[in-house]
Amino acid sequence: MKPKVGFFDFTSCEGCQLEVLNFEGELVELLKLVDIVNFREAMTEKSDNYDIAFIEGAITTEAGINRLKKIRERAAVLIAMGTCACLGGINCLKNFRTMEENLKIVYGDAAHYYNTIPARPVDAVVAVDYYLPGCPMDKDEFIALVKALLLNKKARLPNYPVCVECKLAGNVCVFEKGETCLGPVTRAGCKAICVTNGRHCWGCRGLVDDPNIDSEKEILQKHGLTTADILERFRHFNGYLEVSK
Amino acid sequence: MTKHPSEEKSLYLPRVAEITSVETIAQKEKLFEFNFQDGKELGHKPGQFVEISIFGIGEMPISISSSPTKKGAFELAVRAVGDVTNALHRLSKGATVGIRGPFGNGFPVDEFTGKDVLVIAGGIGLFPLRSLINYVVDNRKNFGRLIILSGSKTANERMLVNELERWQVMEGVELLETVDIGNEKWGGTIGPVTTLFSQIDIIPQNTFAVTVGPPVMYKFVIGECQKKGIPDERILMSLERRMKCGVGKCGHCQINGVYVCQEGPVFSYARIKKDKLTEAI
Amino acid sequence: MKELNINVHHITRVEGHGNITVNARNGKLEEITWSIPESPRFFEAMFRGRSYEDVTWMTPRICGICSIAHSTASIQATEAAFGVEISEQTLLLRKLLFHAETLQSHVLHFYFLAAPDFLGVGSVFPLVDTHTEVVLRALRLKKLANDLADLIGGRKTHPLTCVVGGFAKLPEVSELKAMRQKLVQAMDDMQETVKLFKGLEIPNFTRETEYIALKDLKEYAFINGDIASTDTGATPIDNYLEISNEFCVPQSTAKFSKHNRDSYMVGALSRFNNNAQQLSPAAQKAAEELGLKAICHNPYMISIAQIVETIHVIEDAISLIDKLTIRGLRGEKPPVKVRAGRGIGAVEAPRGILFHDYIYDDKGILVNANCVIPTNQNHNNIQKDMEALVPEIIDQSQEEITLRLEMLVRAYDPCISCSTHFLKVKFTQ
Amino acid sequence: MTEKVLSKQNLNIFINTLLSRGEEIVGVKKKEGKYAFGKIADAEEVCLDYDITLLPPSMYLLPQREALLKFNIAERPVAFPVIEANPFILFGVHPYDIKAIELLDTAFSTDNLDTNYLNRREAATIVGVDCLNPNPNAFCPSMDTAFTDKGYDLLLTDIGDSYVIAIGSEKGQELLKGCPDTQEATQVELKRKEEERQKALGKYKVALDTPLEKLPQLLDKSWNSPLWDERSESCLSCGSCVMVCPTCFCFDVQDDIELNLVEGERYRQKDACMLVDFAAVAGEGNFRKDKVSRYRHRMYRKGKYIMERFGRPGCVGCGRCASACLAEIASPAETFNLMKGESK
Ligand SMILES: Cc1cc2nc3c(=O)[nH]c(=O)nc-3n(C[C@H](O)[C@H](O)[C@H](O)COP(=O)(O)OP(=O)(O)OC[C@H]3O[C@@H](n4cnc5c(N)ncnc54)[C@H](O)[C@@H]3O)c2cc1C
Ligand code: SF4
Ligand code: SF4
Ligand code: SF4
Repeated sequence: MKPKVGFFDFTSCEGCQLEVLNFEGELVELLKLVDIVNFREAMTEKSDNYDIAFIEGAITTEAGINRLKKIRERAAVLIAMGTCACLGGINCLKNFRTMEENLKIVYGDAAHYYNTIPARPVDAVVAVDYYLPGCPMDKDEFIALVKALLLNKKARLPNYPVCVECKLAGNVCVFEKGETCLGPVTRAGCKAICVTNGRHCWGCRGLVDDPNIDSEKEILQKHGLTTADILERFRHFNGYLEVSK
Repeated sequence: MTKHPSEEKSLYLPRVAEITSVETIAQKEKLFEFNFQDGKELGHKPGQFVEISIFGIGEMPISISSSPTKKGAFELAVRAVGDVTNALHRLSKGATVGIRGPFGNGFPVDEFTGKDVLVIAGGIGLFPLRSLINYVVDNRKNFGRLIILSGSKTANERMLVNELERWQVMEGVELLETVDIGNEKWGGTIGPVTTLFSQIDIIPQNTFAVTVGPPVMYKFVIGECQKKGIPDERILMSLERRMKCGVGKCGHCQINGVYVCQEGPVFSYARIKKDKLTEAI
Repeated sequence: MKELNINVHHITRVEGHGNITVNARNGKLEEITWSIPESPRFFEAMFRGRSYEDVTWMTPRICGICSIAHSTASIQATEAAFGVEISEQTLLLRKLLFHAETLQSHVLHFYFLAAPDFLGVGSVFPLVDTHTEVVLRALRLKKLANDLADLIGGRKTHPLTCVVGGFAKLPEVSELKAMRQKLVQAMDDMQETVKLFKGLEIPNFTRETEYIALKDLKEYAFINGDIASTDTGATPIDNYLEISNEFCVPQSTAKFSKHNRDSYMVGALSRFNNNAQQLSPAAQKAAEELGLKAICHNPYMISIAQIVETIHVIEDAISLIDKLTIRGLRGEKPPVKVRAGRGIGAVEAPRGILFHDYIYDDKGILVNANCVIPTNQNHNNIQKDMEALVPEIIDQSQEEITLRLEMLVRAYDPCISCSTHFLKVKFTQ
Repeated sequence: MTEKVLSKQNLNIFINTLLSRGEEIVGVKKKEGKYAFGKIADAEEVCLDYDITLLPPSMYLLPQREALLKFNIAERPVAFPVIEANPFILFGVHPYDIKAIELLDTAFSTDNLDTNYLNRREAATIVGVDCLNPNPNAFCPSMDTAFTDKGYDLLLTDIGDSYVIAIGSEKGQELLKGCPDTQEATQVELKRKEEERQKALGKYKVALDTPLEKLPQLLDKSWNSPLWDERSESCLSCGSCVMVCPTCFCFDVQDDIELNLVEGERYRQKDACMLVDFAAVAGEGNFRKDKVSRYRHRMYRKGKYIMERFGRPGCVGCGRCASACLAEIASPAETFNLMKGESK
C-alpha cells in the first residue's frame, strides 16, 4: 500500500510547496512510491484520508490553529516543511510590533477588516514528528526524509553547524572578508548554499541542539556588530525563540 | 607502501549470511541464528563481535552470542533500539544480511585455562557473555569453577530465560540471579547485581572476573571484585562505543589513544587504569 | 427556475488562497464575489527600521513563485534611492535571471496548473500515466528554467546572488555555454507545446478592459521602461500610484485596484497587448499559430500569451548569453553609498507589473515601503470578468459554471499569497 | 638522484604538455584572495608561490564522500565493492601536506589495508613544491615538516627565475621525461635552493616550546589542567578545525538508497571528533558529551595518540585550523605552549 500524502499550506510564500513541484528529476519516481491526495497548489481533488501531512507556513490565525489540529488528528506522521513551519520564520518579525501598529502600517484606515494573531511555528500548536527546515527547504533533505519514512528509518537532521558544510565546500569564510555570519550556530543541511553563492548565513535552518550562543555573540561583536545588530540578525528567522522564552 | 593494494579485497565488503532461525527473547530482544551462504564458519573467539549490515539501512557492531563450540551456525542476540536493530527485528527466517568480522580481541580464554571464571552480567550484557559461558560449559574440564552472577532490571526483563534455567540445573555451573525491582512472582534476590557478591566465596588468585553490562555498572562491579581481592589484571570487561568501520580506521570507537574495535572490546581494569581510559566507565 | 449555490472555498492550483462565491435564486443573481481570505503577513511593517541589505534578503520571501521579481524590483528601488549605477554585465545577468523566473512560472502555469482543466483531470499527477510524454516534456522545460535560476541566482527559489549594485557570485562562461545549448534544445519542446495547446479548446469569452504593462522602446520590456496603458498611453514609473489606485474591500485581505475604467488587467496578455510587435520572430510565429492577436480581450487567452512569451524568453536568453560570453565575465564589486531618499522599482513579474517603492534614511535604514503586486491589480478585473461571464453561462449546470469560473481565475495565474503582503501606504512626506 | 633545473617558462610548457596529453592535474589556484586546490585546465591558472590552501590536498586521496559499496536489495540483497582510482597528478603540494599524506598512508595500511584509500594513493603522482612563504599561523619547523626528502615523485624549489627539481621516484623520473629543457642542477643552483630554504625558515612566526618528541610526556602531565576548560569554553563545536586539517581522517559510514528503493550505495564521509554527536550511541548515550572532552581529545590526538600509534605526529603544523577557528583556540602549537607554560 502506497502511503497517502497531503500538503497543507498556512502563512508562507509557498516557496516550499513550489520546491516539491521543482523535483523534475524525481517527481515521476516519487509518485510511484506515494499517493498525493491533497496538494492545493497543484491539484483539485482533496481528501481527508492521509497518512503523512506536510505542513507549510507559520500559524497566524485562530482559524489556522483549528485547521492544523484537525490535520494532526488525521495524520499518522506530521512534518513541518520549511522555516516558517519549523521556526515561525520571517513571519515572526511582525511579533515585535503591536498588532495595531502592523495593521495600521499595512492597511491604514481599513485595518479593522483584518485579524491575525502572533505568528508561531507548527510545533507551538501541535506535535511535530519531523522537521525540514530551510527557506526554502532543501530538496535532498525532503527526498531523504521520504525514503527514510518508506524504509522505516529515522530521519535525522545534521546536529552540527553550517561551518562544517561551508568548510567542505571550500569557501572562504566570510569573517575573513569582513562580513559576519550565523553559520557557527545554525544547523547544517543546506550545504552552506548562501556562503557558496557569495552571501553569509542568516540562520534560516534554526540553531543546532546545543549552540554556543555566547561565543558566537562575542565573535560577532569582535567583528563589529552591536548587540542590537546581533539581535536583529537572529530575529530574521529565529525571532520566535526569543519571544517564546 | 610495499604491498599491492589493488590485489587486496575491500575491507568494507560483507559476506552474505542467511537467517536460519529467529527466537524472541523478551519484548525488545531477539536471538538470531545465521549461516554463511558459502557454507564457511565464522571462526570466532568468545567476546568478539561482527559488523552486521542491512543494506539500505546501515551497519552496526553486535557481539557474537554463540560459542565457537557451536558448529556451523552462529548467533547474535539483539535489542531493538534504533534503525538497524529494528530493521533486523523485522526480518525473519530466510532473509539475508551482510556480515563482516569477527573483529576485536575477545575474552582471553586461553589464559583462563585451569582457572575459575566469575561472570557478572548486567541486562543484555548476558548476550556476549553467553558465548563465554557456553564455551566454558562445552570445554568444562579445561576450567575451574564457573560462577555466573546475573542482574536484570525487573523479573520480566530477564534475558535468555531458557538458557538461565539450563545453566541453573547444570552441573559445574553456579548461577546466582537478582533483579533491581521485584514482583510477586519473583522469589529471588532483589537489588543490583553487586548484592550477589556477598553470596559467593572465591579464591581471588585463581579467578578471572569477566563483566559486561551498562557502563554505569562497571564502577561498582570493579569495586566488589577488588574487595574480593581479584587483581586488576584479572578484572575484564567489554566496552561499548560507537563504532562504524570495525577495522581501526574510522575513529569513532577511539578512547584516548585506543581503538576499541582493534584492541578491545575486552580490556582489563589494569589496562583501563594504565591508559586512563576513564571516560569508558 | 435556476438556483445556484457555488462556493469554491480555496480555489486549487493557484498560488495562495482565494474563494469564489456565486448565489442565484429564482434565476436572479444575488451575489458574485471573488474574495481573498489569505492571512496577511505584514511585510511592509517588517521592513521598517531594517537596513537595505536585510530588505534585499527579505523581499524574495514575499512570494515563492515570484521571488526573483520581488528581489529585482526591490534591488532596483534601493538602487534608485541611493543613485547606484549598475554595469552592463549586471543588467544582462539580471535580465537573464529574470527570464529564468518567467520561464519557471509560465511553464508551471500552463502545464501544471492550467492544462489539467483542458485534459479533464484534477491535477498533473494522473497525467504521469495517461500523458507521460506531455508530463516529461513539462518537467524538462521546468528543469531548464530551474537550472537557469540555479546558475545565475544560486537556487531555484529565493535567489541568493542578487545584491544591490550587482551580483555576489558569477556563473562560469563554460556553464553559460552549456546552458545556451540546453535553451536551444528546448525550442523543440516549445514547438510541441504549441501543437498541444493549438488542439485545446479555449473558452470563448471576451470583455473589453484596460491593459497595463511596462513598455520599453528598445525591447519587449521585463525589467525596465515606462508604464503603458492600452487606454491612456505611457507614463514614467514614478507615477505608478496614479495607475494602481489601490483600495481595500471587506471581502479581501488583498487590495483591489482600478485606473481608467472599473478595472484593468496586468500580466502576460497585457504585455502582449501592449508590446506584441517586439516579440522575437519565433514567438510572433507561435502567436499567429495559436490564434493570439493584439488586442485580445479574452482572459482565457492569458495562458496562450504565456506560451508565446516563453518562446520569446528562451530566444532572448540565448542572445543574452551570447552577449555575456562574448564580453567575458568580470568580478565587480560595485560601490554602494547609502543616502537618504526615495526610490521606485518596477518589473514585469510573470503575473504582471510589480512596484516596490522605498524611502530610506541617511543610514540606509528603511523608513517606509509600499509594494503594489500584480495580482492585486487583477483582483478587480477578475471580479468584473465574473460578473460579465456568469450571466452568459447561467444556463449551464452548476458544475460547469464552477469549472468555468475556476478556469477563469486560474487563467489569471493569480499569486495570492504575495498579493496579500502589501497594501498601499499613504506617504506622509 | 640528481636534481634538475627548469626555467619557469618551461614549467608552464611542461604543465600544458601534460594537459594536452590528457593527464588530469589537480593544482593550486587563486580563490577570492586565498588559494585552493582544483582541477587545472591551463598552466596559467597554477599558483606555486601560495602560502596555504583552504582545504588540504589529502581530500583528493580521502574524498569528503566516497562510495564503499554498491548494493541492490531487489530480491536477495547483493553488494559489490566500489574501488575507484583514476591516475592524476597532485601538483604543487607543500612538504607539510606531503607529510600529512604520509601519515594517511600509514594509517590506512597499518593492521588492515584500506584498499579504497590505497588504490587512489597509488594512482596519484605527487609533485611537491617547497613552501617559501609560510602562513602566519604555521609552525612547520617545530613539527619537522618544513621540508621533506621523500613522499613525493617530484619536488620543486623556486630559486627565482627557475625551479630546482628533486626526483623522488621512478614515477617522477618518468613524468619528467616529457619535460622540455631540463638541465642538471649546478652547485650554484643547489646552493641557491639551500639559501631559499633557509630564508623561508626565518619567516615562521609560531614555534613549539617543547621538542616534538617530548609532546606526549607534556600531555601526559596536562590531563587535569584547568586550561582545557578555559580554552574550550568558547568552542563552537563547529568542526572547522577538523574539516580543514590535512591529518584528520576519521569518517562516518552511511547507506543511501535511490528513489526506486532497490539500488543504493554505502559511503563514507568526513566526520569530526569536534562535533557533538561523534561519540553518541543509540539511546541518549554520548561518550564525549561536553566540549572540553572533545577539545582535549583532538589535542591529544594531535600531540600524543597518533604519534604513539603510528610513530609520527598527528599534526604537521600547517596552521589551517588556527586560521579557520573563529574562537581562536584551535592551534595545537598555541595550546601546547600554554600547557608547557603551566607545567613549569
Ligand atoms: C562491540 C559492541 C558489541 C555490541 N553487542 C551488542 C549485542 O550483542 N546486542 C545488542 O543488542 N547490541 C550490541 N551493541 C550495541 C549495538 O551496536 C547498538 O545498539 C546498535 O549499533 C544500534 O544501532 P541502531 O542502528 O539500531 O541505532 P541508531 O541509534 O539508529 O544508530 C545509528 C548508528 O549509530 C551507531 N551506533 C549507535 N549506537 C551504538 C552503540 N551503542 N554502539 C556502537 N555503535 C552505535 C551505529 O553505527 C548505528 O548503525 C554492541 C556494541 C558494540 C560496540
Ligand atoms: S562563512 Fe559562516 S558558515 Fe562558513 S565557515 Fe565562516 S562562519 Fe562558518
Ligand atoms: S576549536 Fe575552533 S574550529 Fe574547532 S570546533 Fe571549536 S570553535 Fe570550531
Ligand atoms: S591540527 Fe591544525 S596545524 Fe595541525 S595539521 Fe591539522 S590543521 Fe594543520
